[in-house]
Amino acid sequence: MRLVKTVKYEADLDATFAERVAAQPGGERIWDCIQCGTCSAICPVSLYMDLTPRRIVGMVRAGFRDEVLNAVSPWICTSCYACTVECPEKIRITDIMYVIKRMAMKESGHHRFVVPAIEEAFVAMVRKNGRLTESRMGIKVAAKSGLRSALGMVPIAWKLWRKGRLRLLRVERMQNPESLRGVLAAVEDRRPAPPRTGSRGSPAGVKA
Amino acid sequence: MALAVEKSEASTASWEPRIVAFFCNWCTYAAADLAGISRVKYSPNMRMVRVMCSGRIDPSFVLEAFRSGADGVLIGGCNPGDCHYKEGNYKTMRRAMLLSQMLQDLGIEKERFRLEWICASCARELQTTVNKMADDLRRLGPLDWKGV
Amino acid sequence: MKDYLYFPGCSLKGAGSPYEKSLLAVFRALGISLTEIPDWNCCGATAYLSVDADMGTVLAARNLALAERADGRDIVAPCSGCFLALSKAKAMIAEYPDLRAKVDDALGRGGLPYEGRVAVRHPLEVLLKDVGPDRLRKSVVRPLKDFRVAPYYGCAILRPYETVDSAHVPTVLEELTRIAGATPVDYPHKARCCGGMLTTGVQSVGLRLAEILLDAAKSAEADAIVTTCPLCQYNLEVYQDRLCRSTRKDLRIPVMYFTQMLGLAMGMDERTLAIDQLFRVPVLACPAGGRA
Amino acid sequence: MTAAGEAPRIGVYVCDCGFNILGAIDVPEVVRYAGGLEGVVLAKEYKYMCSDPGQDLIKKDIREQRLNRVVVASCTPTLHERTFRRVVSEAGLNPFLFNMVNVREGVAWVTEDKARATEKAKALIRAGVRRVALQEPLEARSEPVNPNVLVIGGGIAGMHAALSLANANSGAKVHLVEREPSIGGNMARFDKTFPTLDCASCILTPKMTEVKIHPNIHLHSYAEVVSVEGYVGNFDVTIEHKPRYVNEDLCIGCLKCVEACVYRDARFPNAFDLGLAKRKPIYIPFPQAVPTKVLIDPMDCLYLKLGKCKKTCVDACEKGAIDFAQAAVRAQVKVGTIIVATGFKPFDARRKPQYGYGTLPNVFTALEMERFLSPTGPTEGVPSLKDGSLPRKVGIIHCVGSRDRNTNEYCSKVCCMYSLKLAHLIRERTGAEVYDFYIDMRTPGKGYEEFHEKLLAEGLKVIRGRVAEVTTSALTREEKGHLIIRVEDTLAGFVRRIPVDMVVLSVGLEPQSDTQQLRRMLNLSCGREGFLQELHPKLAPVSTATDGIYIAGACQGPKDIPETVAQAGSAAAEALALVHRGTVEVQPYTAVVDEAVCSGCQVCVGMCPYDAITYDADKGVVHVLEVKCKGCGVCAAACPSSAIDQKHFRNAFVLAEVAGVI
Repeated sequence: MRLVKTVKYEADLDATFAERVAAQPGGERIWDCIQCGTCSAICPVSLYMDLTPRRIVGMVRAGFRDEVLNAVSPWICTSCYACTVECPEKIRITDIMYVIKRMAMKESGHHRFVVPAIEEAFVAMVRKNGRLTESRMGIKVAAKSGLRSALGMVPIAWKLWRKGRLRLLRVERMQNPESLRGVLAAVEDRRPAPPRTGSRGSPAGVKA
Repeated sequence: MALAVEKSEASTASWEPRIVAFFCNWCTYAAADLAGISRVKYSPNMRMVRVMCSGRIDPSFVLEAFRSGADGVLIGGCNPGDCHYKEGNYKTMRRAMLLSQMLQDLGIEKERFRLEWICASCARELQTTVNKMADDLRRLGPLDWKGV
Repeated sequence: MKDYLYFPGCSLKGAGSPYEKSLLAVFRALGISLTEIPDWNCCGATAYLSVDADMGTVLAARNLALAERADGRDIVAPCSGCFLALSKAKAMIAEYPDLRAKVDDALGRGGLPYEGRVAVRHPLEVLLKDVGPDRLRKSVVRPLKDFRVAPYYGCAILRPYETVDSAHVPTVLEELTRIAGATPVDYPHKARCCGGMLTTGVQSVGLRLAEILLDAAKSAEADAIVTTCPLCQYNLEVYQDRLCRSTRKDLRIPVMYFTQMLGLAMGMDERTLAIDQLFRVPVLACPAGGRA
Repeated sequence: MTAAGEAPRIGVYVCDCGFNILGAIDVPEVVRYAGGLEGVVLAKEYKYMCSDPGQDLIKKDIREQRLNRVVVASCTPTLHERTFRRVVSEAGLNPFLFNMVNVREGVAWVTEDKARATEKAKALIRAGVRRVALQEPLEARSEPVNPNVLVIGGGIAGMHAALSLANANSGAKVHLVEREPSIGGNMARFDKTFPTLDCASCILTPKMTEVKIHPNIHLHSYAEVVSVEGYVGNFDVTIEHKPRYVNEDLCIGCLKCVEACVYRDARFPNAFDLGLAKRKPIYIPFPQAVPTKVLIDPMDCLYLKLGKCKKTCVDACEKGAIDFAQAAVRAQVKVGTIIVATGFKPFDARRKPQYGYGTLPNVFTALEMERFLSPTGPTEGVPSLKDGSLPRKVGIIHCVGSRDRNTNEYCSKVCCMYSLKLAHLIRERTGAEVYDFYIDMRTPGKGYEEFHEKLLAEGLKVIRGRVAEVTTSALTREEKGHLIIRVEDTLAGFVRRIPVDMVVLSVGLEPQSDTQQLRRMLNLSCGREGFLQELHPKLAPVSTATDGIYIAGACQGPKDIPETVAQAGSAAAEALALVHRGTVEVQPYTAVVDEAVCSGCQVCVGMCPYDAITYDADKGVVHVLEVKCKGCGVCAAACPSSAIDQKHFRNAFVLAEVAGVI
């Protein structure tokens, strides 16, 4: 059998990681965590996570940057806020998941995974039209999500179309998306490196 | 002599507001003690003067404080109904209202004179009150008032 | 009657169109006018926060600012996703001064001042708090007798802000159901996530959550699930056939919007309420309704 | 004795307080500065001024350097003013020619920046020096102490305090007031006590009886303190006795009346059993109740409610003790000291709906479980499910309403231990498998950790994780029909769903709901979490800011029986010390009138809350009755001609201090 070494040397940890997370809105309270596991237990999807929310917070505090940024957990988070409401220390775990997602997108090669791709496709479309067109989003997503699941969507798309809930030709658009683009550009001007966007689409087009 | 030296030292340093605080022995002074015991840090601009009851505070104390160079005066007493001497703080309340009006007539902004009910376990409240007042005064700048 | 600004959001222009149709119909009938916010943009949803928090917030804030400019009336945001995105932006801007600065700066460019004056409301609140149970009861001409309803709240209108109702023991949907003359059934998970966020990305997980919910509603012998969110409605409705096959359980149950339920009770026909656009049309005991 | 007249020779002593002050303030610099202040003949620094060498240093200087004024800059006066006043008087100086400057709580501990702290310390000392230069000798007054003691609350704390006081035979009479019909408090509800598992009633019942029969204790049961006036040494207390509708002096507790009641069977929830057991309208709370006197609940009794009933109870009572005409009566008692032992209130589990208390069957609170486990309880010691069967699996959830910013942030301290106790008893009585869900297992205390290990050895299943919810929604076959506990097993790192038959919620301890009224009545203060505040967390744990009033037990904060009893003992000792001394020293901060200046306008007369000021018509001036004056100084502030001044807080003194701090 293969033996796995589970020691972690201080040199392998990122001492600044916790501060960086704590510095983001919603991240402040990580220091209050008492590792009680309420977040993990109330989470509807924690049983599918590689690191439970409690471990995420614990590992963020300890500086396990690589493990956390490469974890699947944040991408499984449905942002239902159950953890945030239940946490006895009022830690905004959902917000922390967002912080980690953003860092992962910038700092880790997480794009093997489909969810971030969908998120970016979404963002790209909104930047372009100011609004989301579900049909188009759906096609992008389907294209990315592999043939099987794409085929799986066909009957549903067909039914939606028959029910008049899927209008393939119509594109949702603001009267002048430029006004929005200007505003978003202004945000970028305020900071050195613009965030990476660009579409790597995949499954069904429903906005959350 | 020594005193004069001290003054000049203070004035040459970057300006900091001076707050004279009259605290009643039972609630607000106790809150200050609690702040100490629980290491609740607050702006050192505030200097405490202890009296047994906020009701002891003669308006002339406040005027004298301003005249001799205070930029702000803070009075701390027990919450209404909690006075150690039955109703001393109600008398303080009435006096403070008149005094505050009078001070404004004399051209002293109302932010410079505050009456706060701070209970014996209200260390945090004390901290926020003092820090806020210090900030307000920094914004208002020095008070140069020669008295009536 | 009080008037409101209206933020439809993208979903209600797409698969969620039955929600918009029924909402507008019901509000019209109650004499409430909804004015669409001029040139509104996507609320940013959860996706934007995952990519770029500042932009996500600015995106939502732009709509709030537009509303202020329009006349500062309350915004009605029917889509749970939009409701939360807008509420959250408002809360975060109020809490974090530097975020506020970014927003002011960005919107300032477009000559859009933001003050944080407007309230973000969910139609449920408007119906039960502003219109009030009494007026609603009066408007009910066809009580949905013997119609068993499984109220489903979803997440966003309860958590994290609890503005619409208590996160632990919500009751507004039950109240509305009773007002409509129908019977709310009690079942677990009525405020548990439906998995809709995941049926796109991690389908297996999303479908499992949907399955648990449908199962619970079915075993509570509900005739329909009543939802408040286009994503939940979509997620609970469109995958039913697939789930029946994969789980060998009968999970077929109509999933409708609370506005459609109320509309029916108010005697509107199924076309007006776009009930014919649902995959499964609820079967009402009371004949007057007819069926699509 | 130093006359106030002569030129001040002031000694200033700055205390390092180890590193407490030294670390935050440049003490040598402060000393140097103080040395240069007007009237100061010497300024010294010392490690610990309150220590014997520190005290001797002051005495020596007073004698050798002929100091006539002393300033000590150290901690807060509430801590050591008394100490240093004693020191200077031992050196022949009037204690009121001493002034204490607070540079620890007032500066060192609350200031970030050392330079600014030093500057502030200088200013405070400057003010202190200017003030002390003006201070004048005073004689402390003393007032007699009424030997009687009032104890509020008849739980284990109140009973123990009352007995300690009574056994001293100091001539003190103890008035023990209990609002419930019986004394005993919550402890009377318990079956066993941790860690020794000795039977609660075996150790409690004798104490209860002793309280009842003790010649020095006057027990006021089913009564409440409605008002307290006065000051240390002589409080006037009003006690209201609620009507039992049964004459306590006649009733012998034979319970014939209860049998005879027209209600054949008990159908009203019994408060003592938390409503789990039923009683009749006429009842005693529990068999060992003290006093063993029946009472009638006017809400349930037909006659008291509707005015018509066969009144079979009256016929059944040979003593003719039943008295429907009884009404609330008020009694006045005079005491010199008061001990508050009002205990706690268990957290209301309904505030955590996710645990299903009140909505799901077979979810109980720990206190309810105590009753189930009690041989005299509703299930005679064997906890059973609603359907009467025995539970096979029981889950005990720790920290319900504790360590939770949504309810109470603090740790309730006793829950871990009582949960372990309950676990042991439940396994013993039902043979059920018991799971304990905890965040941290807190078992500090003599024999506590040993008890914890004993439970582990017995096979208790412990899971480290805070339970998220208790639900009935089953996902697997074995979950069907059970309560499912959702928790993360944080040690395994897995989320688990554990089906059980019964859930016990280890609810935390909260302040009694009427603590605020009590606080007001007695002029006490409460901590942030609402428990009564002690004078000092370490050095005066049972004293309060109000002299002569002491606190004991859970009213001061969550604590277990041993700690409660220990506190009760020390509160009793504190009270006895006052009783024994017989007098209390009262600060002579009274008001004085300068008759030459007094215009006789009598503004002050109306101001005084103690009617201590009278108008002398023929002289046209006011007089202050020193004995009545409590020294608040309100009159001095009010006097338009500043004819009234307050001793030790004279206008001149305060103004000198003001000029000094600036």
